[in-house]
Amino acid sequence: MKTLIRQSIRTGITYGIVQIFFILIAFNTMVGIMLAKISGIKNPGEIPAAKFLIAYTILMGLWVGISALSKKKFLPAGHKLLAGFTAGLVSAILVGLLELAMTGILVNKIFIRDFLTVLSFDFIKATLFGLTPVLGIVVTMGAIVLGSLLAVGLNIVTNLNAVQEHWKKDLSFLKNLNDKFQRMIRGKYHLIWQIVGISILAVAVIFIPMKWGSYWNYVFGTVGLYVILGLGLNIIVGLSGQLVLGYIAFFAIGAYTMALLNAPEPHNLMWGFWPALLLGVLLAALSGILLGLPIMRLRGDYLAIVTLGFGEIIRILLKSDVLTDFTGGPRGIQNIQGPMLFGKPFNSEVDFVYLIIAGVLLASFVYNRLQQSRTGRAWLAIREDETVARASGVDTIKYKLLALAIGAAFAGLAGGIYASRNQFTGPDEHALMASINVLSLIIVGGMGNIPGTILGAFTLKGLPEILREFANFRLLAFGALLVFMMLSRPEGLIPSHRPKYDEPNEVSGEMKKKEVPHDQ
Amino acid sequence: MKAMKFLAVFMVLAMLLTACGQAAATEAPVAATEAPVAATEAPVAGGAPEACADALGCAVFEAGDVIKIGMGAPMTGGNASYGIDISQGATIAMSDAGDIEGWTFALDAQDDGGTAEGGAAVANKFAADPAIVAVAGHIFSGATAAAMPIYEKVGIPMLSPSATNPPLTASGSTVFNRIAFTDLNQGNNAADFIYNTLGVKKMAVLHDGSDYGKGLADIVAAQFVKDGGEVVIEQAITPGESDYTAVLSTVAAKTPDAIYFGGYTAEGAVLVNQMKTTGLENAKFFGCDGTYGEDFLTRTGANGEGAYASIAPASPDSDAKLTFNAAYLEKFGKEAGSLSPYTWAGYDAAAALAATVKQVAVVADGKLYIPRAALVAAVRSLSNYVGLSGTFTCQSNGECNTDKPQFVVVKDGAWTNAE
Amino acid sequence: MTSNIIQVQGVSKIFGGLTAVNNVNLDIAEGSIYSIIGPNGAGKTTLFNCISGFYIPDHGTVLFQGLALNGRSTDTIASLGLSRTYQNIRLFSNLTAIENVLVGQQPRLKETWVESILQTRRSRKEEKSSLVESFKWLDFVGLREFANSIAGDLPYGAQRKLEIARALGSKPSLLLLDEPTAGMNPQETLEMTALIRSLRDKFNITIILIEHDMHVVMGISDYISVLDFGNKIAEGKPEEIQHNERVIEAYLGPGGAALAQKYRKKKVS
Amino acid sequence: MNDPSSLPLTPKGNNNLQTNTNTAAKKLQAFQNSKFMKLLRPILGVVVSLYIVFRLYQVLVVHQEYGADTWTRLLISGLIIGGVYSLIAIGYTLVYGILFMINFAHGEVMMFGAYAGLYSFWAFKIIPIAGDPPTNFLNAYPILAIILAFLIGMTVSATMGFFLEKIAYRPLRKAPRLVPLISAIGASIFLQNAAMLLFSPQLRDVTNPDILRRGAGWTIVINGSNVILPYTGVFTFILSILLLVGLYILVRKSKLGRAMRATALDKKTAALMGVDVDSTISRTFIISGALAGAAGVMWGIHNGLVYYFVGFIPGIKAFTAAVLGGIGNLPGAMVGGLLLGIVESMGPAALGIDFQLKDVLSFLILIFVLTFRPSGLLGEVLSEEKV
Repeated sequence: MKTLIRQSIRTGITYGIVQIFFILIAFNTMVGIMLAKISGIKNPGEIPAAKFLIAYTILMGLWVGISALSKKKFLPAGHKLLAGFTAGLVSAILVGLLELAMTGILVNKIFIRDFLTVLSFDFIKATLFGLTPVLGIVVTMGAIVLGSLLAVGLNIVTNLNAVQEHWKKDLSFLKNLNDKFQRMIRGKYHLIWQIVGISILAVAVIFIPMKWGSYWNYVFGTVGLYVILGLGLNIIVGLSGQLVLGYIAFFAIGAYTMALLNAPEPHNLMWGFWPALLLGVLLAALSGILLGLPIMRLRGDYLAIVTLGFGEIIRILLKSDVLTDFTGGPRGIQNIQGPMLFGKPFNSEVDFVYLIIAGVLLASFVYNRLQQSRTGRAWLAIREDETVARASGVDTIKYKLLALAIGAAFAGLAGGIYASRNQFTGPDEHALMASINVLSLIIVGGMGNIPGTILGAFTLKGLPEILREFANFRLLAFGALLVFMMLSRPEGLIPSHRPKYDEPNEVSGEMKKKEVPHDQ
Repeated sequence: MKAMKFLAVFMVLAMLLTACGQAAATEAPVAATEAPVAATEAPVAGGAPEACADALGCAVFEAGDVIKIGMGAPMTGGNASYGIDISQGATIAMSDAGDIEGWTFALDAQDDGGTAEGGAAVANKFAADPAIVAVAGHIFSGATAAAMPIYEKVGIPMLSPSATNPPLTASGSTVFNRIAFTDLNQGNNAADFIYNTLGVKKMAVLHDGSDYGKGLADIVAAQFVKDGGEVVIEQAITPGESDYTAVLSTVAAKTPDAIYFGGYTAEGAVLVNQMKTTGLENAKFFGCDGTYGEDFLTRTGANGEGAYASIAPASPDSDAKLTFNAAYLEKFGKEAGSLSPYTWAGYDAAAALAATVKQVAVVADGKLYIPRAALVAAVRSLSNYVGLSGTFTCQSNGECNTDKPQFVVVKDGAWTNAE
Repeated sequence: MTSNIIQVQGVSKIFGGLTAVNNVNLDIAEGSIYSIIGPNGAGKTTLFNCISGFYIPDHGTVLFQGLALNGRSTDTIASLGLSRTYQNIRLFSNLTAIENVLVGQQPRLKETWVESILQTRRSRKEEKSSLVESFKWLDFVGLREFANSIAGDLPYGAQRKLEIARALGSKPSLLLLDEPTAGMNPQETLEMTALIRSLRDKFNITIILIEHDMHVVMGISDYISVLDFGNKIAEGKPEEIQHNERVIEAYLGPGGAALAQKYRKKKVS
Repeated sequence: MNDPSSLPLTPKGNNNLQTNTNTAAKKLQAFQNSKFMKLLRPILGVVVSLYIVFRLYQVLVVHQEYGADTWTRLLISGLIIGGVYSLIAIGYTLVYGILFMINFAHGEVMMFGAYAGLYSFWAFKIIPIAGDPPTNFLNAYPILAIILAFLIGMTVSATMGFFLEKIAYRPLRKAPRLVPLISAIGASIFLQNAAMLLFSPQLRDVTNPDILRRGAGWTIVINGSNVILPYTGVFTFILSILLLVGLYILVRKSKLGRAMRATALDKKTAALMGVDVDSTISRTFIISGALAGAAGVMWGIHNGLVYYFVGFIPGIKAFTAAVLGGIGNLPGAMVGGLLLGIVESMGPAALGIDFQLKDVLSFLILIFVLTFRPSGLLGEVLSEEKV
């Protein structure tokens, strides 16, 4: 009983603080505006109508209630009520105190915005629903408590936790779906299923890009490029276990090769898309090896920081005065030509989506083959224990360089396509955050496997686009989600599996592979 | 075999994304739900004016719809202050713009992070939104370069307050215009002014490595040498830092009479302050329109005395500007110009676009038609538009702010005319 | 068996001030089981590391089949046909058992990464054969049913055996086993002993063994060297070693010899 | 055991023969390979050092661009910035030494400290003190004000450090090493944007008390021109040194320090020996947070510019410094920080290259150092087997 109350008080305090934070960053008005838009008001203006703000407050209360009751499936209704109510009340009191302070600011006309920028008088008035301060505070607290009670009600009728727990527990429906699919295509009729699957896929791949507008084509394309990057980095980090933080440098090399060889400024060489792409890939691979040679002895985070440095060096050099005449300096390079295919221009958004899909298929194919081969096993051995791998006859230096080179080549490919798609590339495209994005996506998705990488790319590059409506709360939400994902699924959205080997019978050496779960 | 696995997931996720797509589309206040998409693509039948009878067609607004002016700006990340500030300025312009027989204006500011990737994403989003008639932006040159071709296709005119990268107007785009102060004539005039009027013979040139700052600095250096002066040292600093004593010390060793800085107030102010501690007490500091503003004064205080800047010729404190400043402070709790030097330009870009839209808009049987082709042309032929940050007349290449700059100096803690 | 498969000639290894291995000479006949014993910290494992190339000896040389190993990288040495196991088990613990053995075969495979991508006829053939072989090795150490379980999750004894299987993957002609029966119960120890013996008998692999369990050592080894404080204090056939005063003293401390005499008498009577 | 004849081994004799033949080529190749790797580093070293010597000769002897006064100025600014770097670097090193994770959000913790300092100064400025002429708290009791500002800043950052660990890292102790890193990155992004939304993206100026006026300082005359030794700089430098020394003593002598070292060595054993690992770790975060906070306040006092992005670059630099000196090694972090600061300020001048490239220079130095000493200048102090 006591512990229950103590817990719910703690929850109340936590969420009270969260709500205070939300108000201080004007999150409430932003949500209010979104609610207004959803309810069909076309131009809600800067500050939404009071009813939407009240709705927001109730939602907050609901949240408090739900989280107060989470992991408390089997409580008697009375206790649930108690817990929810206490939590709600506590957070309501905290918010109330904040609003009291805000009232003070409002009444004494103190100009606080130098310190907390959102606290304009209008905003304070709006937060108090345009009512008299006292009434406003009362309504707020009432709304929060009401919300929490609502949560209790919900919890008692529908066993909310069950849903919530399940939902939180995993997105494994994806994995299940995937497994079902596996069984389907491994099963008796696998050939038929494969034909069906491939044809469906082909149809989808060909027609979807035509259906949806240029915007989603662009987003889809970006995601595709990041899938390629992700696979490349997966070879380096996921398979051979070298933590590289400056990965985007190889991307930059690909992009700039494309730009320099294929734009009127600064050199007007105009090699055409395909040779430039090829050269970009090769140069990227080469630079991977050159970076690798001196730092082969480094491990773990030493490697990380050195590669991070490498990335920054490339970026700074690209924009520096020293190379301005060669790389266009901070201005970057414009009007990069698109590809030609059979003498026809091949550079509409849709075409690029096809191009990128092709790139993704190629990358996945290569990744897949390598992963299952002797090479892949050598990499895994190095990741697991470099010394022993070496002592078991793995030429570690060769394989580590190989991993760097191939991973870099993937990045070069993506970079080339990227540059010619945007018809522009500049030094600030290739800042540290980009590298970090790629690393995040392979880990969020689940390191070392292709579906994971794809899902990760969708999450990390698609999500910000979907979060656009959040205006400049976007990255805030993004950061929070990143942490949340790591906490809820440390092994990634789709965990890796080790392939299962059957002994090939001498007659028909067809070796089958199934999946066995594997704790990373 | 294995291949099937990822292909499958790939496909499933593609589907999911489309779903998200629709979700976002319905959630967003995209006019697609109101205005028939077809109307924007092809000439519409019925009451549509013949102005719509071309490939680009018209943007059509039902009663109660909002005319949207887009803006692509960095709202997050290291440069967010520019995006947020300029969009805030533009927001005020929208409320000042009034309405066309009941149809009001609204600003749709989207985060492009200042990068090409973001710029293209935002441009595609705007291109897909029939309610967007024009774009006040983009803010950074990289984003702008990637966005231009996309707007070109759908006939959305741009009017950028701050994308100063010279090649942008050289690429022959019909939709791109800017009221940003042209580097070329600002730089040349500044150099002449320093050499002739101030009589400086030895000058050091610094810039912040951005396309704007570097572009300007290079021009100034070249012209100054042409005039017969000596550029003793040209150095780039790393923006975003706040200790430049090292670079200033090396500059001091060359004993220049003046320092020209191409860049923004953030670094400019630090330089001015640290000049005093690095043996450059007696050298003049000469900034550009990027270092002009109230903020420079507050940040440099006494050190700022005698610092020069070159600005677009607008009477520094016209009544309009004063009212704007008041409105800005009231609405956003900051002095106008304290976040970036482009507040006023942001206002001007949005206001000018709104005004142009008013010119071309046609009302027919309860609907508002905005012919896109006409709008593009109208923006390009903008002339003698008097704004807060200058008077704009667009050249055929889209440069709209080409007048001779005006030079100001800090005297007794205030910007005063230097001529 | 006269030809010496490996000759350790005056090898010394010095860490800072401490001389871990001091001027040790070993001549090991091919196809023999050779044990190195000694109290803890006598430098046995250090000697192993010098032989297998983990350490570069400060003095002296190691000749393997007449080839000087000094300064060769460990992977080269492994590919020469000299493989080892570790005192504290070091498997690739996130990989399956079969994969561990497959990695062990690395030095004998010729498939390049390009072939891996294209999966040429040759690479498929090689992949298949190496897989067949790996399964046979797992069979040999009796881990067939664990083939597809994660190495880290195997029981202790199984992990030791798996390590040997991995070492055998490269068809070694010399195998260094570092305390193979450490921490095993008598039953497991017997199995392991049998395993080691059959390695030599069936496949003529020369085995060098570090071991503390005297029953095992005396049971299977043809020849024994005793290290103490980095010096080789004795070598010879098991029975010689059993009666060697210095050895007993090394183990039981000064006066130990007398003790041991008494002890034996008691046992007799 | 199954029938040996089926086993894939050739009988005695041609066994070794075969191994010899099929490995001969490989042997040779691998041998050269290792030779090449052995040679690579010395060659690199010689080339680089030759180049450096050549440039130095060019600048110092041939051109003689800068006089002693300039060098002094450069040295001063280098030391000051280096002091701040070391202070932040210590924070990284402490956390790294215990959890083996890069606390990517450390720079943001510092940023919040800077804001705290800024705001407390402003607040003090507002508080009026009667007198003639009427002044304000900030200038009436500057010492007290500064102390208070530091206390506030350090408290804020320490609290942030504490909650950061509790929320974002503790649940991930057992997770693979990269997971906490990503969580940290997420936290960093979140904190940056939170600051931007709370305090607006505006760049703020710290108003120092008059005794610490920026730009004021002791004047030394070196060959004719006077070099100013700014008060703020001296203050910053001395204070950071004091803090570092204090921390060193804490870790070496105190009970907590022993607990920290034990935890760093081996968490399980430490727990068995009665060390409360969790509380030790959160205390470590509190300490590193507090140091970051102090660094933040100093940053404000000396450089005078505070905004939501201010923590990012120093964060990266400081981590570089920590690695440079040898991760987990307190003196190492300090040496690394100072070295980095000096390289940044003097390096470009000494080698006669553009100041824009100073980061390139410092990263090159890092790569160079790590190529020869893979565990940093003073070597790392990590005992647990890195997972």
